[in-house]
Amino acid sequence: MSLLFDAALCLLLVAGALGVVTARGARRAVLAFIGYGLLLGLAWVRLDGLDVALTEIAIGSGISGVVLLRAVRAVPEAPRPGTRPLAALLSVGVAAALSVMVLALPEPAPTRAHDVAAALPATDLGNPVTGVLLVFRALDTLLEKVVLLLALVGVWALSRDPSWSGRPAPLSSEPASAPSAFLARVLAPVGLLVGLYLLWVGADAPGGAFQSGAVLAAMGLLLLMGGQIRPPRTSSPRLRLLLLAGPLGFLAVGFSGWATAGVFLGYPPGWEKPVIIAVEVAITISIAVTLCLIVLGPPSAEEGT
Amino acid sequence: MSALVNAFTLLCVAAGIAFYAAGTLGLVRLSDTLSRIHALTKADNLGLALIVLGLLPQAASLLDGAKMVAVWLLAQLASGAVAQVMAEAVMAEAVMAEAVEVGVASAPGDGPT
Amino acid sequence: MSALLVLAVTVPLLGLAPLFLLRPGAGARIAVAVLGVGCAITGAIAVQVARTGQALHYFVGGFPPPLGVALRADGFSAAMLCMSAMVLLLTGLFAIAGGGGKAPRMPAAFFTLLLALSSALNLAFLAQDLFTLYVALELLTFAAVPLVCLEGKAGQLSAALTYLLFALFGSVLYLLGVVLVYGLFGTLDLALLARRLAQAPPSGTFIAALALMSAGLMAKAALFPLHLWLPPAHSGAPPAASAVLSAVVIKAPLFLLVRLWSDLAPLPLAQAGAPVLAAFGALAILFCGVVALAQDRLKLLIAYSTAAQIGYLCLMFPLAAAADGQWSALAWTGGTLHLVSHAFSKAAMFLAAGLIAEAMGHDRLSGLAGAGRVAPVSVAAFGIGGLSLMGLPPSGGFIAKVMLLTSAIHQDAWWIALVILAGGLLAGAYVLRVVVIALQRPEPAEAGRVPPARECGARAGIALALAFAAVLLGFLPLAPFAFLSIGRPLSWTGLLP
Amino acid sequence: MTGVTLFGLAGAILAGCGVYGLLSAGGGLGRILGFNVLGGGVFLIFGAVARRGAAAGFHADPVPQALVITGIVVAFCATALALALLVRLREVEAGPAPDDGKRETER
Repeated sequence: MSLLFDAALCLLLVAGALGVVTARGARRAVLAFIGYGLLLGLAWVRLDGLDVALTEIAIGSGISGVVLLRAVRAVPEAPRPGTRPLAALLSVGVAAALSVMVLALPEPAPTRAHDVAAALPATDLGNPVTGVLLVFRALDTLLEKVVLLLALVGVWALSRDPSWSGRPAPLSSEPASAPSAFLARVLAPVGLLVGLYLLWVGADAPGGAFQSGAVLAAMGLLLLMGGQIRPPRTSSPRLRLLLLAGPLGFLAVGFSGWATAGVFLGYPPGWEKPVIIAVEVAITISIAVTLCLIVLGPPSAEEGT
Repeated sequence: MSALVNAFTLLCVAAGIAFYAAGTLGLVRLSDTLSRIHALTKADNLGLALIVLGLLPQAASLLDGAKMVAVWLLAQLASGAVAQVMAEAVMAEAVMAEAVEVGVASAPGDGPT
Repeated sequence: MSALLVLAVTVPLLGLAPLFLLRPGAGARIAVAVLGVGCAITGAIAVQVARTGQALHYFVGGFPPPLGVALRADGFSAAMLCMSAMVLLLTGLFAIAGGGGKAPRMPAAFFTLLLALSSALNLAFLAQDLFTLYVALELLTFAAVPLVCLEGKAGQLSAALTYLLFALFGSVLYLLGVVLVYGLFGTLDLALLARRLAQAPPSGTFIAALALMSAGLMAKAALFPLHLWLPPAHSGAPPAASAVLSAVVIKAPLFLLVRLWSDLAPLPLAQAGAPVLAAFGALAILFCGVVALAQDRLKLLIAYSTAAQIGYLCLMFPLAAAADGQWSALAWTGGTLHLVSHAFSKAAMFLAAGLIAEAMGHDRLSGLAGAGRVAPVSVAAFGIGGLSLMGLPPSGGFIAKVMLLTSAIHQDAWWIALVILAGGLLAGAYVLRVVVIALQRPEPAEAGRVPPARECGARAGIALALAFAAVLLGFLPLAPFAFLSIGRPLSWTGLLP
Repeated sequence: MTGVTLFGLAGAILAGCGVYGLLSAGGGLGRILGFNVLGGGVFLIFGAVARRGAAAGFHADPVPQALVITGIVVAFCATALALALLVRLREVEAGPAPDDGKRETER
């Protein structure tokens, strides 16, 4: 029964992917892609990757979808050339070769689960994925925060010269329509609560900084669309502190590890969980603000307006 | 007792799926955007309500049941408001198209659809 | 456990805070100071490696692989670290001396990206984990792409977009390889993987994974068939950005290519794959060399020259993988020395070209006559940097090419020897073409058109310093091999000389 | 055949679809979407690898799952930057306003 469900899901996924790459018109392709992302999230649920499923749906489908839809409005649709037989042949070859490799993966499968299970109790965390992200492979996570920040700098660097330190264009028309303002006022507090819950629960159950940051960013976007808040000035020191809180806060904890645990990115013995949650709070704030600003795009209003 | 509950669940969920199918059919077959939104929101809201109702007796705990009801409420709120926003956009575009036709306004480069 | 390795990666990131929070001018000065500290850190790493004669390592968070991530510096890494830190510091000084250009975002955005580059490069040279290396490569891409389009012109934007798409395609291929490796072995640590691979002949899936990772790295390094993005991106960027992009950014994927084929692949596999890589390299040298000769824009010429010079490293693979005692060792030293000397000479040439273009008002070769009078120091820096490209003594490039050539001849790899010679001739032709034009007397009719702009002495001095660094490498005794082989697996090079 | 293998194979096919999208796209947007489809396929293969590694009381090997989360965020950053470049490129190409900032008019 569940195999049947999995098979149907896989077929839908492939159909969705084909829809994205063969859609006529960019808008259709983007809509198909959002659907594809949601299906991918379901696949991750079936693969027992709830943390990944949440991330995929929130970031891979949700926020990516918003960015894509905004881009479709600004970019004229390029006509898709007809089917390319050579490209199709090559793609079938790639799929076939990868399938063979997937089927040839060794049995029993190698795994790090035992190592994680052995090391996790010392961190006092219940969610192994959070353990890997924030303790065992914290360096990757720390640098990935920098990647996020750099993407924002890259987007900001695309502004016109006079607007370099101005505000991004607002998301809402002036004034915002009544339904979107209503939605923002009612849904945003609920979403805030959900985001904070995801962050809090992430230490022991699926959830965590990324998922929470994405939900909070979505609420920020909702408030912007509903005209409840204005896009901030990119030169605002407070905004910049929020952006730096995650990467530099994480880095500071990493350095303090030398004093408290004798090693970079080590956590003080006995205080692992509170410190980890503090780091998660800092990076969640930065993720939320950065994601929001990436969606808003380069600053466009001139200084002083 | 449990057989009765299961039958209730099956019935409700099946009915919910039928509503979803009808809504999707409307999305595919209806021609203008406003009727599509109408079909989709109406049918999907009812479909989700029936599925949640059907699954409520199966919930392992009161909290799980409350979560499902919360999901339903949030979906109601979001789909209702989003339908309004989309309908407004459609109307605005229609007004704009009319204006362009009589030569009052120039067409925007990138109007919403 | 050496904390220096962690500092090399993290200290540049600390410089981001002043750039975000202070006025751009002050932030930029602090950023250059941070780059200076980075130079000191990498220097200390090199000294420690040389003194102990052993690789340094660090387990981040105190978790050794396979659970955690290891950083490791051997002689090869240390050489690359020092090279990139010096080039970044000197380009940073160059940018400060130039006042940051016209665009208001130039000082702030430029130095943010430069610091991120520093961190990303150091991580790429140090990380031992295939996925951490992926993060390093992404960090590098996200820092490098905006550098291309800082001035926001249409040509730069389209070059940046092409660069980004190529780089992303490379990332996905690399990541696919990483996924397959994890599926096979359940670990991503280079040393552990090498140990596992030594136990049994590699499976087809592993060979495919290695090929995928190599193809991804080739796309990021702009190796021959995947080089199309490089010339527009590197020639369109502002001079300081071009210099770092051409000199150091593409060196990280090349370095990793060497790591994969020397540290990871078992010897028989490396020997089988090396000729393929060398063939790409040979095509790059010949094809891009000829195209460079046909360019009319100075910066495009230098960019095509970069695409050509990358090929020399690839010629090293079959020579070094042959396990032919000292001749392989010689090729290995030559290839590495070439990476380092090319970085210095190319940075010098791009900075000099920027100054020449600034003084003359354009960079069309046909109108550069008289540049030697307007910007004598810059033209000198260009010419001296060019020595290394041509492989003329005295220069690091000369020593490197002689080493490769000697190794090729002793191993009877005649085609490689011929490619090295032909590449030298091509480089000689395109560098001399520029120098000869620049030293010509401006034609009387054009004399009035040569603008009176003066070259900036401080910036020209920096370009000259980089060119001299490339030359000085030529005076190194044959000691580098001993340093470069510290901490390397001996399987590749067979016996040490 | 188990469900896990099925998802692995689906990942392989999705990767193939992504390659087709990259090769056959008419413009930058199509290539960006193709890259994302390809990335989704690669991640799904990693998901199958993770699920196969279920042990020690975990339903799946947590290490690949954590790596995929990092990967998704990086892929999002790449998408956003590429789209911003694309949009700005169109603006510069279409707009008569000079891009060197001498006289700008905001819409």
